[in-house]
Amino acid sequence: DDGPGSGPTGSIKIGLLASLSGTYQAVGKEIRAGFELYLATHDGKLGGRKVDLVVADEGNGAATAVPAATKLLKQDRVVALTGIVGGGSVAAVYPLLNETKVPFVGSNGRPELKDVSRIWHTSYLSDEPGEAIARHVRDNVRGSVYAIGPDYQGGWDELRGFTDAFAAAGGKLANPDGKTTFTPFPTTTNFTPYFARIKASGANAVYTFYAGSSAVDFVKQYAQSEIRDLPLYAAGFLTEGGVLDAQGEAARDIYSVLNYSPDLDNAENRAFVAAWKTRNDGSPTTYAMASYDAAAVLDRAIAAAGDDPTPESVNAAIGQLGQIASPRGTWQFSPTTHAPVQKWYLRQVRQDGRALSNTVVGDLATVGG
Amino acid sequence: MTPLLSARGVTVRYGSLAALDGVDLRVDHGQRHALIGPNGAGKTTLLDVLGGATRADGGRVHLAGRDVTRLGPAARARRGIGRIHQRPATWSSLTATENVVVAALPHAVRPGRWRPGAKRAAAERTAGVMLERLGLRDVGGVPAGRLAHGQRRQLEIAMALAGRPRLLLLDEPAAGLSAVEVGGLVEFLRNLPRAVAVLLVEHRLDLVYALCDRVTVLRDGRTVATGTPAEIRASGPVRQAWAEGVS
Amino acid sequence: MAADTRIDPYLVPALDGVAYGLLLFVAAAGLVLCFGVAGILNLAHGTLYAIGGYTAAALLDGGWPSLLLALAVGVVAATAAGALVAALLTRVAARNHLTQALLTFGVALAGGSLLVAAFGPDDPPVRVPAALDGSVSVAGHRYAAYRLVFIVVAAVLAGLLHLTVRRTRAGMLVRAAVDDAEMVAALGVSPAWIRVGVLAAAGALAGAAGVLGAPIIGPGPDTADSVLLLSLVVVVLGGLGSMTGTLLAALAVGQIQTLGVALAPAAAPFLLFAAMAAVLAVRARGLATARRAT
Amino acid sequence: MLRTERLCAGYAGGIVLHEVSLDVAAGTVQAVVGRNGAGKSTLVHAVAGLVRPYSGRVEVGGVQVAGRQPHRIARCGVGLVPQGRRVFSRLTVAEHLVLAAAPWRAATPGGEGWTVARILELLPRLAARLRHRGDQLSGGEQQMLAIARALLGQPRVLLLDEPCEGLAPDLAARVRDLVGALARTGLTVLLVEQQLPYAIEVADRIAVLEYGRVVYDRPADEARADPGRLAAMLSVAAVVEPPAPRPVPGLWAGSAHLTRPSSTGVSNDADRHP
Amino acid sequence: MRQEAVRALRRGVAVLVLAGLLLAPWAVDDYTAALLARTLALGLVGVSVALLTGVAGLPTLGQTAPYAAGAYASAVLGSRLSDVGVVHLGVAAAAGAALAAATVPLVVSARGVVVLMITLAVGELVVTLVGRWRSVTGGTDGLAGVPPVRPLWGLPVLATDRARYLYTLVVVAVLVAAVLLVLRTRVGLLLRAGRDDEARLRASGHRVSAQVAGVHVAAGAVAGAAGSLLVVAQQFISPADFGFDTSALLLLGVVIGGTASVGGALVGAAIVIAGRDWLFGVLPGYAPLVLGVAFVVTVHLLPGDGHRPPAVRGRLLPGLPARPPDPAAERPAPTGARA
Ligand SMILES: Nc1ncnc2c1ncn2[C@@H]1O[C@H](COP(=O)(O)OP(=O)(O)OP(=O)(O)O)[C@@H](O)[C@H]1O
Ligand SMILES: Nc1ncnc2c1ncn2[C@@H]1O[C@H](COP(=O)(O)OP(=O)(O)OP(=O)(O)O)[C@@H](O)[C@H]1O
Ligand SMILES: [Mg+2]
Ligand SMILES: [Mg+2]
Repeated sequence: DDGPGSGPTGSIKIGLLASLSGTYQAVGKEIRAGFELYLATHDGKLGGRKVDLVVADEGNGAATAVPAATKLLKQDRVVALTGIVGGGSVAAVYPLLNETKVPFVGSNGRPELKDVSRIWHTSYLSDEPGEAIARHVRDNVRGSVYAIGPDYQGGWDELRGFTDAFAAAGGKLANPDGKTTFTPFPTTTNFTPYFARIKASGANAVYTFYAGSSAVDFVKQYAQSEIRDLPLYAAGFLTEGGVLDAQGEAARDIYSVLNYSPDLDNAENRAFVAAWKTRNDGSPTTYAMASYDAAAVLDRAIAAAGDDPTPESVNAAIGQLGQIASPRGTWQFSPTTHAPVQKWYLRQVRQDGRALSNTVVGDLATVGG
Repeated sequence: MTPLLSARGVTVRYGSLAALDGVDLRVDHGQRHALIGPNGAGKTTLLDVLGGATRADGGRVHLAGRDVTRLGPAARARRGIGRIHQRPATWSSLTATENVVVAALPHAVRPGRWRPGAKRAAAERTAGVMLERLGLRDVGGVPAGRLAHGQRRQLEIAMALAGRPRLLLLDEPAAGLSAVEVGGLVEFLRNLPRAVAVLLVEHRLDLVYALCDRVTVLRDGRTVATGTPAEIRASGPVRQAWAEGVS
Repeated sequence: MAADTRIDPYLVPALDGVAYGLLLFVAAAGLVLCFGVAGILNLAHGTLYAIGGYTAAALLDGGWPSLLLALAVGVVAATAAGALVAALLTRVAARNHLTQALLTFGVALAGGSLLVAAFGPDDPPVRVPAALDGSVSVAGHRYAAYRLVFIVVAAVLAGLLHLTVRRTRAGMLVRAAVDDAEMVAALGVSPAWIRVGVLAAAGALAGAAGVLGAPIIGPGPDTADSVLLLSLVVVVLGGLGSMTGTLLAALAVGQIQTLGVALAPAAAPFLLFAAMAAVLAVRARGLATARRAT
Repeated sequence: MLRTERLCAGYAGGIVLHEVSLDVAAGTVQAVVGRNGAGKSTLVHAVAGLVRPYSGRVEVGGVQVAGRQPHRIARCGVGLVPQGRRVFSRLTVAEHLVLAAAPWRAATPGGEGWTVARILELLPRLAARLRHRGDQLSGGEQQMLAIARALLGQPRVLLLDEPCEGLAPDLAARVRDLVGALARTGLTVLLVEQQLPYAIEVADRIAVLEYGRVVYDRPADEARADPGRLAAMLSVAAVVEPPAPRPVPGLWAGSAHLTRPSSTGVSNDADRHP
Repeated sequence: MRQEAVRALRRGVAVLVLAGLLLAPWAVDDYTAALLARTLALGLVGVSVALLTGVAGLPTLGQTAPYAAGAYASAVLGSRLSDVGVVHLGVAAAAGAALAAATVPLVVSARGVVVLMITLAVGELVVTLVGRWRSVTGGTDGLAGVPPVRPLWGLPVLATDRARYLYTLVVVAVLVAAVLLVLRTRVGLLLRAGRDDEARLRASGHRVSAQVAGVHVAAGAVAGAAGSLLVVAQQFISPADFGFDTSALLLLGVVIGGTASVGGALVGAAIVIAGRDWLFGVLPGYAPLVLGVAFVVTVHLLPGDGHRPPAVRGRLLPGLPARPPDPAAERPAPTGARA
């Protein structure tokens, strides 16, 4: 029952590293579920070969990610690695990838790297969401915008993407010194003092990026603060996935930018969402979608890698993929950054039946490359 | 001649309570000086002030003519004050021998050229002698925390002596010692070289009279009387002070 | 006028600092009893709080009866969990603070993952009674109503705790057992039962704090850790065992986290720990030079 | 009332008590003397349950209690004044007194119960220190507090481990008188005492411990009649004459008045007590 | 008699472990060798934690600070100076010692749980600083691609997991032996005495503060050297390597190892860290649960040490001051914590 065109079969080992415990476990579990969903809907095979998926726990970051990755790469000797929630973890695993020459198809975190010849991402670069929405904010907000975000690499990148593009589009930041306000991460759980500063700055809107429990705190406190009437724009993770349930009413009307929304109208997405809902509660997130796509990328690359797929041949095959049809719409790898060139959507939190959900209200820009 | 130790106007206040209230004390070189008084008179507090463990609110302490009022306990110990505490204070996880070695270390003279461990070896020799003299040789290897109460008290005396003091502050050394050990202690203190002065706090007057050549009576933080044992015994006011102190 | 605009932006942070500080006090109250007074280092304290928080998330539906129900269930559950910790802390395990740390840290790790397994990895939503779920106007600023309620709750709790620890026989027994458990036994009271009682009471406090504090420090995978750390800081800064000290420490931490951040946002990441280290070091120096009776 | 039978006990390091058998009748005082490290405190601890006996029996009022938890033994009516005081350093004197009162037990057999008022009358020094914490007391004050703590528990059996250590002479005498008086009201007392003359005076029976064994156990009358034997047993050389049992009125009576600070020369008069 | 038997047994176990460690790289795959190397580095930090916590009685949660200082100094400064391992070690130890020396004023008069909290604060501050000093440390994403070192002048660079492991093993063995030797002199005696009763030590004329400062700096140097080993073993460092959870696990590892025993600390810390890393690999998602249960069980299996608990300077819960300090000093000043 081998697929047509595939040679002698054996199983193939793929390593998946994601946070299954710790701060980011919500994301990690989506990533695992997305990948497993692809396998489940494709007979447990990638490129016609039975997949032996080896899962390891990334934990809270680099300190736990490195040993787990070492195990996948050096003990299990996987042909390709996927997953990884934190950008820091990717950076930490990077030397190992170079040493073992295994390709990595990441589905979330993406740090700045010198050499990406073996690194591929189905997610995005951290500065792209901001870049994609900047023009829209500039056009729709009368007055200045206050930029605020968490104080770590991800936050710096996300906010830099926005502020650079926003300034280039002629927008004006409300921050007193013209620079983004960064809040200690993950220590900040109380944003009230920052809201007081935003109020004092006279801003007309706020742009931000938070994820996980910080996002919940930020949104809930925002809704009870004295700046609750200012429009809130954000990178989509602010209201993505489980955090939206926890935020509840407080999240209503928030605008966000993301490369995906479960209500996108295309065939791949309808199939993906339907399959997702039979196996999981709620709607899929961009994390699950990116991981699903990572599986799709590997599927095609392994199929193209010939009779005896080796890490090298799989890596080479990924570079030749071209257009990829995905629940998010069609995209392709940028030849320089090895991250997607893709379309970004503007979403707003609105009532959808009984629950609130992120509803696509418009297309923004195609970014990447 | 400058006295070995002189304290003037020592005052220690705890809130409204004056544990010591302008106490004067003078101990000459080689003197055996006793400090007696009812419970809570301030004897231990005075030893604390002299040893540097407690900083006085007023008054000055001179050791061999030098003002040591502002020095801490370690510095005073290095200048020759040895101390045993009312509650035996030893290092419970160290063996008896090690206790004495540690106490001897700051004062151990290392012989000639530096060799690794020479100082410790010197301290160990001192310790051996001290334990032998106090009859603790058998328990030399027992951790101090496992010694019986009286043994610990004797151990502390050995520790104090290992520090080559010029002045020994003894806070109730005989409390908890059995009759034999008390006998040994008396013998021991009698044979102590005259280079060592002793300030002895004790409730057992028999010991005081047997050992000391001068007695100071303290009550409610004040000195009531100072004199030879004979004078003190003969004194009416002192008797009164004593009796009232307890009723 | 000019002065007004200079002070105005800091008004809400200052008020918030008070409410936040009081929340910290409520969260730390159980640990004050446990570690500050009874000398039992319970690193599972945050987990007990999280139990209360998850109970609130599961039971609260926006009405007052559900608040009472959640409070009752949360307190009972956390008390039971506290008693469980006490059962594990046998005489062997409780022999010193470091073994206590080892054991209770283990309980915290295991309990944390069990909670996540039961309630999922996401932060669950918490619905407070509608009357409190809004903001009120304070000196011309909007401020979350629920946080104001905390001022009352914390004041009552502080008073009660102080009375219990200082004035009741139980409180004295607990303090005595820290000094010398054997002598407490010689008075005819079992130190083991004191330990159970203290941990159960601390559990009850943590559970109540978890339910009531859920709208502010909500349940989630991180809650246990952050509550534990903040509580430890507050308890140690408060001088271990003094209720007034702890309350002041909690308020100070609250102000640092709000007013301090508003005044010096650039220093925010360092503010907290730098201040704590400095204060503790200065105070330790003070203690070292304080007199001691030998 | 209090009986030990072939009691063996010790610490992780080894056996300290070897088959110690003592029988203390109700309303009597049993003194235990012996050199330092002989095992006196270990005996007291073994009876109180603070040291778990290896074998043998401990009976309190006919009930075998060896191996029970210390708080259960305490509830059988055993009160303890431990060596080294062991007062609670963070509790005030007043709090000690509140804690020590045993609400579950009726008054001592025979006598009216101990109340805080009675205690403060007996030990007036404590009354002046009610608000002081345990670690702020002088050694003697702590000792008084330890005695008070034990008495307030309304014990039927009282274990006294060197109760007079650190007490000024006349207070020590009062405590000894008290021990005798207590026994007359029916209390059973196990008294560890280093100063042989005192032990002989107050006890009904005297036992000598040596290396953890009872080597002598006779009525005190016999010891009084022949103090030499006992002294020899303890190998007490007559270095120091036994002190007077109590300060006789007029102890320091005399005419010499002392100035302060007087500077009469150093006298080497090693004269003794009358 | 029994003690001698126990001692002989312990010596036998130590020899076996050492032999096992020496032969390990030929018996296991690269993954395990890499894991072992990393673990040994952390075990060395555990030794420095034990030095402070068990031997000197100053429980610490902040040894990750000199560890981080050593690691970054080795990776940034050392790499510029030379590619020789011992140079890196020297630089790292100096950096660790310097950082510890800088924090001596904070620690020297504190005891018990206050030390725990101060060191925790120091650790957190250092991690925060490292995370923000992007130009030097690479920020929160860490420093990747640290060039490999050669152990000594003239030797080849360490290119394989096995070579890196053996280098780590040799360095750890030498340093631990040095620590053990020093502890057998009077230094060890004084440290143990200080743990039991500091006031008595002062009354005997010892300068306790200098002693505390000395051991703090020495422990900093050991942790710094371990930092250099981490760089070699892992070729990557990030602030996450030095977080609070690392400190906590190290402390717990040291407790498991017997607090005051240096060898025990090495083994305990190594077991805990290796156990965690291994569990994350084999039981994804359940590692904390298993680890937690293991801790609970361990406590009950730890050998009891008789009647007296091992002392921590002034106990974790320090005694109250004899006289209540004046209210101004009592008032806690503002501070904060990580959430
Ligand atoms: N830290 C303290 N705080 C408050 N009061 C204290 C403190 N230390 C001692 N005192 C009080 O000071 C007085 C003197 O105490 P001190 O210990 O000097 O007495 P003492 O003469 O040694 O008595 P004893 O013979 O009973 O040992 C006592 O009443 C005691 O309660
Ligand atoms: N905790 C302990 N662990 C081990 N051995 C101990 C312990 N306590 C006491 N010992 C040993 O038990 C023996 C008897 O001690 P114990 O305290 O009963 O003597 P004692 O007769 O009360 O002496 P003292 O008159 O000095 O108080 C001593 O040799 C002592 O070293
Ligand atoms: Mg005294
Ligand atoms: Mg004894």
